[in-house]
Amino acid sequence: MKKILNAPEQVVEEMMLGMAEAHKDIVHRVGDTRVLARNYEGAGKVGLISGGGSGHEPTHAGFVGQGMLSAAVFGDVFTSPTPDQVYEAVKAADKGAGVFMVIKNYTGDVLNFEMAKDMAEAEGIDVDFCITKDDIAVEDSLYSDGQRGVAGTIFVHKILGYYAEQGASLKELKELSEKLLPQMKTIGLALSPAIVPEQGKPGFELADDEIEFGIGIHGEPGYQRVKLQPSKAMAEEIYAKLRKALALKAGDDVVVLVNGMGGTPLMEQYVFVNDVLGLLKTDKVNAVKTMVGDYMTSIEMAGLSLTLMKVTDKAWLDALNAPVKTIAW
Amino acid sequence: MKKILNAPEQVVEEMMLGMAEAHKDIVHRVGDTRVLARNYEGAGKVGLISGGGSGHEPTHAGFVGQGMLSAAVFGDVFTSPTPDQVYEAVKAADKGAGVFMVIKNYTGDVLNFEMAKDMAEAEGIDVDFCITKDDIAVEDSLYSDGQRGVAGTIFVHKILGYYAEQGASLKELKELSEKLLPQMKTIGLALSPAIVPEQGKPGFELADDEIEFGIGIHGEPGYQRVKLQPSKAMAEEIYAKLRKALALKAGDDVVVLVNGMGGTPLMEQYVFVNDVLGLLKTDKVNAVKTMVGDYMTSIEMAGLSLTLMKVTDKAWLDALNAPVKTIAW
Amino acid sequence: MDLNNAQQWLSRFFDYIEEHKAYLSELDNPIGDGDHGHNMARGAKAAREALEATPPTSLEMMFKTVGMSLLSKVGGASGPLYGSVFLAFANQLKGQDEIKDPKTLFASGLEAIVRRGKASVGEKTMVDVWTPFTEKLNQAVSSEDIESMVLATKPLKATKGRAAYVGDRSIGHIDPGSYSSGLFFKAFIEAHH
Amino acid sequence: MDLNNAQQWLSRFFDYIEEHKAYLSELDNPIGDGDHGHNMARGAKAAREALEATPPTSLEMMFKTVGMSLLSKVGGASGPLYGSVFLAFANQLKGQDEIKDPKTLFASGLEAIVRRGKASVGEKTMVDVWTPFTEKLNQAVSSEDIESMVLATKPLKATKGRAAYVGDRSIGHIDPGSYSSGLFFKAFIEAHH
Ligand SMILES: Nc1ncnc2c1ncn2[C@@H]1O[C@H](COP(=O)(O)OP(=O)(O)O)[C@@H](O)[C@H]1O
Ligand SMILES: Nc1ncnc2c1ncn2[C@@H]1O[C@H](COP(=O)(O)OP(=O)(O)O)[C@@H](O)[C@H]1O
Ligand SMILES: [Mg+2]
Ligand SMILES: [Mg+2]
Ligand SMILES: [Mg+2]
Ligand SMILES: [Mg+2]
Repeated sequence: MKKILNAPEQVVEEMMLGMAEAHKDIVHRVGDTRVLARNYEGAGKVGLISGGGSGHEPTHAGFVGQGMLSAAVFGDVFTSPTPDQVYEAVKAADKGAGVFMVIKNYTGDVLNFEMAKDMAEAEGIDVDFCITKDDIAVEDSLYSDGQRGVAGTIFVHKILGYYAEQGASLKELKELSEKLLPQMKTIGLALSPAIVPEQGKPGFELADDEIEFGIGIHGEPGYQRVKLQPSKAMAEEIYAKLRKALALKAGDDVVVLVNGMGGTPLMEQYVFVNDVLGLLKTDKVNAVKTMVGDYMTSIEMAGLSLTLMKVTDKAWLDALNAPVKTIAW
Repeated sequence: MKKILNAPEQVVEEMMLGMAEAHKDIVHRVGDTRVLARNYEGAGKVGLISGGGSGHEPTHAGFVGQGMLSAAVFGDVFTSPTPDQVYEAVKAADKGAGVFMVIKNYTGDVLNFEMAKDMAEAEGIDVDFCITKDDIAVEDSLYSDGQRGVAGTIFVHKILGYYAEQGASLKELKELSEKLLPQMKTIGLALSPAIVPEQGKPGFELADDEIEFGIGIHGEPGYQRVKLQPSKAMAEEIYAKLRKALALKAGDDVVVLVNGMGGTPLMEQYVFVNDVLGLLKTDKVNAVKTMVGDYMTSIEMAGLSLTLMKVTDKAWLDALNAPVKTIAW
Repeated sequence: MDLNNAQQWLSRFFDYIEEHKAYLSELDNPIGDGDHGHNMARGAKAAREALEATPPTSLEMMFKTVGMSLLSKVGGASGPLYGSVFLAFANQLKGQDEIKDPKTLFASGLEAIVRRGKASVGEKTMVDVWTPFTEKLNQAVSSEDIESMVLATKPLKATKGRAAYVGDRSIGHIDPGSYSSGLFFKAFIEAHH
Repeated sequence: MDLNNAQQWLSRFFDYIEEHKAYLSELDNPIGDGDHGHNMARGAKAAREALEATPPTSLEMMFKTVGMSLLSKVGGASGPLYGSVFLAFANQLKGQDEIKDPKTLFASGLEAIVRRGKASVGEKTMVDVWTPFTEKLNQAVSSEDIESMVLATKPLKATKGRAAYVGDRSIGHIDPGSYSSGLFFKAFIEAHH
């Protein structure tokens, strides 16, 4: 394992310290917890928090700040945070109007965030949550556990964050999330695996000429291994599935997110987005906003994901475009 | 070679198309040239351009927009752009007040940009330029060719861009650049090499337990190969050289840039910046602004660089913090 | 089984976890994310330290201390699940200085797991060993019995937890959480007799 | 040497470049960025196409066409350097239908290289072959002479161009631009006699 670090078991702690110190104009660490909270007070507004295992930087802490998340919790690498730490984030985010939690659909995250909710409610803090499941790699799976929360989650952070800043209530955020979540779908692909520092070896293996479609942001297996193929073929494979899942038709407006997994340079991400935007043009689907870059990574995994969000309510686009003060949006 | 692309010789073209289409709210391609120019007109203001070989994304096109660069030229991967293309950028950037070129110190870049200057002046466009040489890996070399322009260059883009937007003249920008350039120093390190698509194989080799200090953004050899060591030791090695070169003392203000080379995840960059900020604290040097992320990459090379800029004029900090409308700042 | 005895049970369990740390994570590799051993070991270490810091004076206190340590240190899916088990045990044993009825005790743990995880039998989770073990508790249970319960998770297809992602490919692998639960049971019967 | 002859010279040079494309890039690897062959080949291809598109009717026109193609297609350091050489040649040969004085011609090329690149003899650049070759031009120059001029760049330490970055480690490697220049000279003497 070749990484820039001091001790594998110290990585999350030191990364947090680095983030807090480097961006002290935007965020601060809450005591000695695993929580980074925004400096912006947001008095009287609903607090919006998220979090999960580390290794997806800039997610989640990169999206903490005015107009987006109130706080983010860091779990160990690829391991969900513990209930007591999530509870710390809830307390930090609570400004009297309750706290809304954005949870990515992993059993561990769901269980730990739910326990934190129990703790918070026992202390009289109103808490509600939504669970993102934008990854459709495991298609029409009968069991909800099959669908993971991945890159689309940052749209939820941004749009809910905008409305929370506008003073939306816990109930309103919950309702909005129910409209929003079904409109975003994602599929990823990997060229090479990530290495969890404490494990020191790759989580999976791929031959030199192999790629895998549908792989998750923790290296969860995807739906198909194929020989390395041109960017355009990869774009077609993924786009076809997303289009079907969103029932896209000519005239629809979509937001496009090409998300780098950590080890794939922008050069490749832009070649890929060029192919994606070409396919959308052919179908007369309008890319009303396009984002390219590393937003929800899998440490140093090489690969990317494509997220399409159908804009069924124009206001969502304004919410996405509204300025924020965060590290990474 | 495992990359997301269609044809190695098409990478730059398709990447440009992808950038222009994805970010059409900010930039546009100039005809069928290798130039991306900002949509913002900036009438009557000095045009600021830069460019060089591709493979350093988001540099340079990511910094084109109001308040920063007027246009950027794309060379082939790791090969400087040709004079005719640089000349196209000059023409696109010229709004009547002349054009200032920020050139990174590589013989190829210098020769090609100088030829473009001759062409432009023949057409009656005033052109001046500065040459960035912030890389001190090749220390106190007698020959200027030894010092390369690397990540510090983005500070030049940002600060000159701010003053150009404020209406500074060609002469004023030149003078400012002469004050600015000596105050920024950079050293990089690499863990693994980049692969130029058209070459299909790594530009250099490093053993599994080896890193190299002082390596350039085209894989130019550095000054020392050592066994993999803790982040803190890497930070100490580089910081000591930068401190000496800038003659830093207690009370000095510096801007810190930890720049990822493309293949190194933010996790490692933040662990590293935590060590750097610790060293600055010990020396009572104030980090008045800290940036962390992939700004000037070397395709998928794993590694990073540390840039320190001594803030000898407080106005520079305001210039750095002024809002811009670009893809990547 | 008194406090003293129960402490032997837990320290035996923690020993087993540390011994099998690597193996548990290995089991988690093909069908999960390869961290179950590390997660459990982190929890065992924390629980041990907590018990040393404030030696428990009652069964309730002991299980509560361990439950809180696991909750705050393990994370993942197994953290809240094992944590809830121990908190349920603490509840069950309020004011008692002996474990008189193991079956009811383990039933309360199983009930907690199901309340949290919403898994039913056959979904390839620890529920698939907790259920048969609890049922069999009115008679003597041998470590062979436990091993076969754990092995019985091998042919199952996972529909809960991370293993659900691999779908059919989860078939043919032992469920790591069931294996660690097996160690918990094994430590119990050994401490018991 | 008339237009016809000069065209043979250049197409021979372009042939050599394509044949040695891989080798030139290899030479560029240890002391540069491994692209000299690719750069030159790209230029040769472009120049050929330009010459076919508009067949030159004069030496001036031919060298100008080639110079512009190299300038717009090669990039790197060698692009403007070779480009300037051909533009200088075009200048020299204005209105002439024959190359009467090769020495003056190559001197004008060398002069252009130095004006652009500001390198002096001994800095391990193409200047180190252009200088001796031009000097020797009043007598007959053999391909052996040229080879030894190219080889003579091997012991030099680079202080200009990319090779300067490796400092002492540039010693012991042939300079790629000098090698490609050697091919240019070789093609000349072969087309000449
Ligand atoms: N919904 C659930 N109900 C019961 N047990 C579960 C559930 N989901 C997962 N588990 C158990 O948790 C184990 C995995 O734990 P662990 O690897 O530590 O957490 P994670 O899966 O978050 O990495 C599985 O082997 C399974 O026995
Ligand atoms: N300042 C200079 N003067 C003359 N020739 C030079 C100079 N710098 C570089 N060269 C020549 O250019 C060659 C390298 O060309 P090339 O590899 O195509 O460009 P780059 O170095 O930009 O990749 C060197 O071998 C050297 O002969
Ligand atoms: Mg896990
Ligand atoms: Mg080059
Ligand atoms: Mg696991
Ligand atoms: Mg070269």
